Amino acid sequence: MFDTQVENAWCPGCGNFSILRTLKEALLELDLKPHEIVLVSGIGQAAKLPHYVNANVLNGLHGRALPAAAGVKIANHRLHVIVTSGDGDLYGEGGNHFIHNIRRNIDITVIAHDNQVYGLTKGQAAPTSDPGFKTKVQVDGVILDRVNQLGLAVTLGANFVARSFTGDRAHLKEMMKAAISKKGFSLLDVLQPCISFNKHNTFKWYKERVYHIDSEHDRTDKPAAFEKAIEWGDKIPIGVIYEGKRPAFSSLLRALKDSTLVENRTDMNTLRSILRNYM
Amino acid sequence: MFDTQVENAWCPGCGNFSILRTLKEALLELDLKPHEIVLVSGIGQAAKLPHYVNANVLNGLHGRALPAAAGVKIANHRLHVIVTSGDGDLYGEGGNHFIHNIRRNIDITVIAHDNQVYGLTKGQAAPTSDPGFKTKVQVDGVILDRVNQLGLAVTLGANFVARSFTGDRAHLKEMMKAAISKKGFSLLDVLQPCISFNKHNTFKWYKERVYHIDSEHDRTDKPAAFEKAIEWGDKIPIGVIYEGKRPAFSSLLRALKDSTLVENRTDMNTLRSILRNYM
Amino acid sequence: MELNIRIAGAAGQGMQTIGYILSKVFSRGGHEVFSVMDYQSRVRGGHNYYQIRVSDRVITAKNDELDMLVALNKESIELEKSDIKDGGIIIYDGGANGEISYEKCQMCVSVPFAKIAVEAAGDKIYSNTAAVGAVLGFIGYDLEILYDVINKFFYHKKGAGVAKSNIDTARAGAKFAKKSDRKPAIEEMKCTRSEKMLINGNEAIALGALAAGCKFFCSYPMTPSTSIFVNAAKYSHEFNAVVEQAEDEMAAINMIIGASYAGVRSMTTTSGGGYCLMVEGIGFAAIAELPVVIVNSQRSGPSTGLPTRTEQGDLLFTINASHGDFLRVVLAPSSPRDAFYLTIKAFELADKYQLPVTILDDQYLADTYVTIDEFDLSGVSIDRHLMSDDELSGLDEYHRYAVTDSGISPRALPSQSRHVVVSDSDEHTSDGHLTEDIDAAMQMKHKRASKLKRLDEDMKPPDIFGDAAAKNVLLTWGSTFGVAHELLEQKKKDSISLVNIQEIWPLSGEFFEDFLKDKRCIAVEGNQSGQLAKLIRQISGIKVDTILKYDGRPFTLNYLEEKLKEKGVL
Amino acid sequence: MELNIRIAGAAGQGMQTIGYILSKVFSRGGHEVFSVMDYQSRVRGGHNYYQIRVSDRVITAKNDELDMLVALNKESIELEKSDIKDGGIIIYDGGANGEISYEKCQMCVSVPFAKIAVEAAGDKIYSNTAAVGAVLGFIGYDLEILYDVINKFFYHKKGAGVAKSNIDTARAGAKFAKKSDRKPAIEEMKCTRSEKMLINGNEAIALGALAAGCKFFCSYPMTPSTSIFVNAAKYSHEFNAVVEQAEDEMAAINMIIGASYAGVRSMTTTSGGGYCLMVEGIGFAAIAELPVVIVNSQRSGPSTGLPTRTEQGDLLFTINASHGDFLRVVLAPSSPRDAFYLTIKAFELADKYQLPVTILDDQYLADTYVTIDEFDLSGVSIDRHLMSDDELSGLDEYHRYAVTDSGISPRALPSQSRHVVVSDSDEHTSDGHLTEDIDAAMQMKHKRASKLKRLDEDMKPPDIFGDAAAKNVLLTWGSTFGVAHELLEQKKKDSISLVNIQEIWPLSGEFFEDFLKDKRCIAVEGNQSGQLAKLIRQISGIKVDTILKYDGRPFTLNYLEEKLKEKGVL
Ligand SMILES: Cc1ncc(C[n+]2csc(CCOP(=O)(O)OP(=O)(O)O)c2C)c(N)n1
Ligand SMILES: Cc1ncc(C[n+]2csc(CCOP(=O)(O)OP(=O)(O)O)c2C)c(N)n1
Ligand code: SF4
Ligand code: SF4
Ligand SMILES: [Mg+2]
Ligand SMILES: [Mg+2]
Repeated sequence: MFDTQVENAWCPGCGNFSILRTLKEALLELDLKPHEIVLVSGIGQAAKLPHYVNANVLNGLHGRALPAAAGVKIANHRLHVIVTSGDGDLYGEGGNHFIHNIRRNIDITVIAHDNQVYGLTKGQAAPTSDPGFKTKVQVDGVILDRVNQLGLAVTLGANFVARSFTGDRAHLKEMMKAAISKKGFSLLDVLQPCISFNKHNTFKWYKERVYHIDSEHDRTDKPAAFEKAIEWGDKIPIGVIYEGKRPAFSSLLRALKDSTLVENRTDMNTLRSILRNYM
Repeated sequence: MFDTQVENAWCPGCGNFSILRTLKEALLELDLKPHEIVLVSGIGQAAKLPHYVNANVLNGLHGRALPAAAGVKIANHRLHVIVTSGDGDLYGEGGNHFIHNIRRNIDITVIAHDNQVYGLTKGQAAPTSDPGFKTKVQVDGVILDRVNQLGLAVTLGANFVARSFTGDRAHLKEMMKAAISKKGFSLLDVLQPCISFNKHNTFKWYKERVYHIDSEHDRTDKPAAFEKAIEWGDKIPIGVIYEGKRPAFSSLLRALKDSTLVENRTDMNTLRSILRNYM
Repeated sequence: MELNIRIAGAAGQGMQTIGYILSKVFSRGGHEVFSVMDYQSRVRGGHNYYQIRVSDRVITAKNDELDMLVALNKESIELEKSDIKDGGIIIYDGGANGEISYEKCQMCVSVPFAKIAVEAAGDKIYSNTAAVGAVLGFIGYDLEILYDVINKFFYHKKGAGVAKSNIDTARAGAKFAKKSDRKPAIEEMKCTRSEKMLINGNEAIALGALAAGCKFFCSYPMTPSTSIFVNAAKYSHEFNAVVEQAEDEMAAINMIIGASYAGVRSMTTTSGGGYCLMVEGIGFAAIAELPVVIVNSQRSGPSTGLPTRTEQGDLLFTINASHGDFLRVVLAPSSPRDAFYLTIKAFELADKYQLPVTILDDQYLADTYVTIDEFDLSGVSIDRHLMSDDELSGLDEYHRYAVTDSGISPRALPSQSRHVVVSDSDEHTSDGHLTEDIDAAMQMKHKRASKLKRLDEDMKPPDIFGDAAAKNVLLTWGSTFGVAHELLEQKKKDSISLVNIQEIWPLSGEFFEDFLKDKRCIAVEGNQSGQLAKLIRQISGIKVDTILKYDGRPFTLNYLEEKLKEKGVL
Repeated sequence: MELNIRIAGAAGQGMQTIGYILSKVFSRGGHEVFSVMDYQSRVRGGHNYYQIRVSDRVITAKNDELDMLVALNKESIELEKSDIKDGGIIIYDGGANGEISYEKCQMCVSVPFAKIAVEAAGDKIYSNTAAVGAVLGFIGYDLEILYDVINKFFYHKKGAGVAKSNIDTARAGAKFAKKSDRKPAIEEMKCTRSEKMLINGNEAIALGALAAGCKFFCSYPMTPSTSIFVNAAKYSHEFNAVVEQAEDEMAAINMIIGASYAGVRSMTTTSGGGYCLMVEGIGFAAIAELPVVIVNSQRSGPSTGLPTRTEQGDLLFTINASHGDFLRVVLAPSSPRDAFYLTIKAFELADKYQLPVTILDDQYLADTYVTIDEFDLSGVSIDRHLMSDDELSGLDEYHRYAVTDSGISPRALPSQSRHVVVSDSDEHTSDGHLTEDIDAAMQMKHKRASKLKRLDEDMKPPDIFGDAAAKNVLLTWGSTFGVAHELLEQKKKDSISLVNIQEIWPLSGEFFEDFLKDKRCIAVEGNQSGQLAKLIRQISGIKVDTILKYDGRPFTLNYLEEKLKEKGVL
């Protein structure tokens, strides 16, 4: 149902394929229909994903996937809006929208393809790159700290904050389904090896480090979630880090109480009576 | 030494005056000279502050104080670079630079005039506004969560994260001196009543809530700092929330090892030898 | 009959309130009103004024020859008195400082605003209302209208108590004037009761957008555009509209693009600096063929410049903003009335041609209150130019960017049917997917450009005033029209005609090549480089002289007259 | 003698490496080289090519008539064969699929690239090197040059082992060709040893910036500008420069503005979409009079468009970008050589006139390798146009924006002396503090604009080629010059002259009014709307016809010739 004929432009062996396949399966298992979904992205390798799924697509500008997605959701909050884009796109160029849409708690699901590198532009550091990572721009290695996007999302109280890995498709699917099902802002950061430009954080590198967060972890406790979120190194937790229960943005908007915004009609008599105030 | 003749355009009674006066005292007590300091700001009421101090000034664009300041510091890391700007400027329009300059750990001091409102544009919500806050734009009250800038700064590991209050000038001065003295990125968020547009978070409102963080608090412990950073409500902690010790950005830049960038000279013979590679 | 009043003082003295109330009173009394705000970029203090021109015939410009100065503080007298006409009047609160005199004036009268306020309502914050009462008392205007206006104004905002205090104070102010032995010699002002509207440019734009069915307003605050956003918020309940403050301007433009994609008419409002940040989004809307309406409320640049002042400095920027070539529409209303209808048209053109439309507003138009007839809504209807459900259900395949003769592809919305809608900022095939194929890319470039043909027919050509054969032609665009028009009406010179352009881009050169040929052409515009003159030469080859003003203040009748004389045209 | 080789295949097949190596070999062998890249927006797969034109006379354009196609995969033969000349050659790896034949060709020869590579170096990743060896073997080029080039190229990057494997493979490829019974009939290529440079536009810009003393490069990656940034990083140690990747383009422009304020020559590099986001910063640099240099590497728009393709679509945008009127400089180099010198000039003008300078690069210029003489550094000197410490120490008061006759205010740096330096994006008084005063504001507006007078004298006027009296004039700007120039050199028609503009803004109309009058004028440019034609009409009134190309690919000699014939000019 979600397959398309569009030619895929990713490198053979890229972790993105796993995200693509898993997403289609998750959508199917969630019993969603192509026309009920809007896939939104920015620009980058990851951002091409929407083109490879049979669904509504809004492939916008680098860094601006989130505001575009927010606009879609506000206009028609019955649509399932899923952002699937790169780590540079979401946390670099798009960092301000990341912060403020979590505050807004807009009801969208964000799947971040976290390859810790800028793929499409051929291998510069991403905000997620590990310190020391050398590139043609970062010739002496990265000296900035990692952005810690999960920590940010916990701090700001996203309703769903999780990490997964392309090498664990069962886990990835489970996370996708949970993220999409959760109301409010959901962030799923997916460790995704880039075989062409990230020779440091390879499949093997991730594979050796990831572990499933155990059931002890209290995902509703912010400080506990914070500690889990900042774990990174020899052990990298995957699973749900935090779950909140703030009401989704659209449920707080008065104008959307009775219908979607796209269905609202304008009554000229309302305008006529308002014009009286100007007399 | 730091006084000027420039006419002040703030509302009489505004909390900004306390920041201005205290900053001048702090600079004096730190024994800094006007020409050694650059005050950088964006646009807003707070952002006018640099004009009222006799020092070097770069008053730039709304939201862009941090990159401008970072550029100044990179060019001449012997300068003391202090950003003094509004909460909208720094955390709203400028949110992306806030995140990434903390990652960069650029050695500047940021004094955020946190009045929880957009002053200069006459009273819309700021990212720091409390939910429920009504304005002419937020007619039904703010429905976004507060940005929690201190939590963000702790998560990202700013070297110095503190809060103060214009109503406690001794504390404010102490914090300013500590922030300016600390290497790396320092954030000092100052609760600053806006008497014209914020009738909710008034001087009294703050006065009743603020308390000094006690000496028990381990400011070097990130999770502890996180818990302190997210405290907000009936009790609002002021004082140092977090201190880190990441090396400052300029200390990691190879080109700045021996001199400042502005002093570096270009040798045409270097170029000549490089041109050989193209033959 | 004409009366030109300037109320001057510091920010925070309530000038805007009393200026508005006075304007409303005159308007309700059957007079034509033209009221301009002049303010600094600060919340309290400084020097600001509100100027109200009242007349019994249509007026469309500012005039700097004052009949009356109402000074709310001492500084204002010094700063403003040079603009007072011979035989003018100064009303002020002399307080302890005693009386002043000014040779040119027929009278300088001290009215104890504060004292009246304290006596009448117990608080000197009502001083400004005392001033209003006094002004109307001196000129003998119908005070019942004043009380009615005050009541309506304060009742809703602040409740009955505040309304009453204001009325009491106004009454006391008027009484003081009536009892005064000083009687100004001014032309009599006959009051009727009028049902005209008093409205400014930004109110008109907000109402136009609401009338056009705009349901999503998403902006980041920026003077002088903010009042459009505020006015939209004011009526958001009545219209079930969502008004959301974005975190920055990139967010604002991309949010409305997203909402437009999903089918909602959407608008963002900003000023130059914010428009800069939206420029990338405008290109996105263009290539994805998503209708959006953007208001750029111009202010004095470059950069932060004079942030509360007017300028028409963004014309060439707006027409050329964003990389690459693409079709866009730019509309520049010349009055609050035009602003209302052009805003409706902006949404219509955006939907019909699936492209971004920018409305070029400016601080002068934004804040200027004028008297106009009630808007005629009979011609207003909303056509979304969308495919019907029936049309869609009959389709096997839907291609969002299907190539058609008109260049316009039938538009469906996501979830409207089982067909998916694919939109992209990359160059794409007709089904919306990104492509590297030369032919597909060229087809899209040509498809989008080909819309110009039909669009050109929908663009209203420039308006001509006066004798088309006149050897001198003044050219105006946007808000500067009013001053040129009024001056020419006054002067009635056969040798000068006026061409005004509101639907300014795309603009065809043919008309100008014809009309301007062998004439003396002068663009009257509020910028430093003569942008309209440049544009006209670009499209027609015709060289256009300029009369420019770029000190952040609007053209006045006197200024334009003087400049035309210098040019030997008047 | 001329040889036109296209190497085609998928991304990831190392085409860029072998294309570069071949180009370098020819260049070192004393031939003129002109090499163009054509690539898709992906990292692996797709269809891409590298085209190398070799000649014994100066060449400055792409030519689509191929002498030789080197096909790295099967698809490439199908996609490219139509461009092969009669009597051309195809070299490919037939592998198991066996031989092909193509009627037009003198020979289609299968060379087992992969097999050769595996045999010679044990890995088929060296296939592309086998192809290089074979090509040079077939045409009988000096192979020692090849081994030397390979050695230099790989030794530093990948070490001695990889260098040796490549040389072994190249040798085996060449041997295969020499032993083949198929001998192509091509003109003999005499090798000398040349000391010319092989360089592309973006390398030249990076080197130009370093030569000019630029010490701070701050960018956000964006094709096709990224290679400037990468080249700056490559030499950052040698020059003690800071190369910092910004979090976004607003950061990049504001960081270089900050660094410029503190006294460092600084540059940012981007392409259209990123330039959009810098537009607000450009206005800030203008009003604060802070010198910055921005490279806008144009690519095919609007919006994301065709992100790896060339276009000259940003001319009018760049000239008019940002709100309000202000002075700026725009330079558009026509070749890598010019790119180097113009980049140096960009920094000189920026410092001298204290304003933002944009260099308009494009993907074609950025990625095209050409043979040129070594840069002459004798004329290069760095003048920062700053006040000396002595001048400053003598001053009582320092005003950053002091009003002078030239409009240029003496510039001091923060901490250079005891004087403080105040810079502001608001309109300001001469000491840099924000002001609401009309006179002060007007003074600053006039001061900044008055710099134009001197600046105009520093701008090099357009270059004229051919007979100035010719009745047909071609007009080019930036990267399109080369093709027009080479074609006219070839055709030697007295009736056509060529005017090329590199220093494109500010541009005075006088020259054009004079020179173009009563001539047939045709702008040859790589965009959809004829932006240079519009600009020339805007400044001179002269109507200019156009020959346009906007399919993302550069002009070729054949294409231009055909279009000129259609116009009846050739
Ligand atoms: C405004 C703007 N700046 C820069 C670019 C160039 N650009 C395209 S994709 C990209 C980064 C890609 O990295 P990421 O988002 O991590 O995606 P990936 O390719 O790694 O999946 C950049 C910098 C752009 N298209 N637009
Ligand atoms: C790009 C841009 N967008 C918007 C504005 C308008 N603007 C000026 S100041 C301001 C907000 C001021 O709020 P804050 O930063 O909190 O400072 P305050 O006035 O409260 O001290 C805004 C939105 C601007 N100048 N530039
Ligand atoms: S460059 Fe990296 S992220 Fe992009 S497709 Fe190739 S492997 Fe995947
Ligand atoms: S508006 Fe508020 S923040 Fe601004 S000066 Fe007045 S009181 Fe202070
Ligand atoms: Mg990435
Ligand atoms: Mg604020």
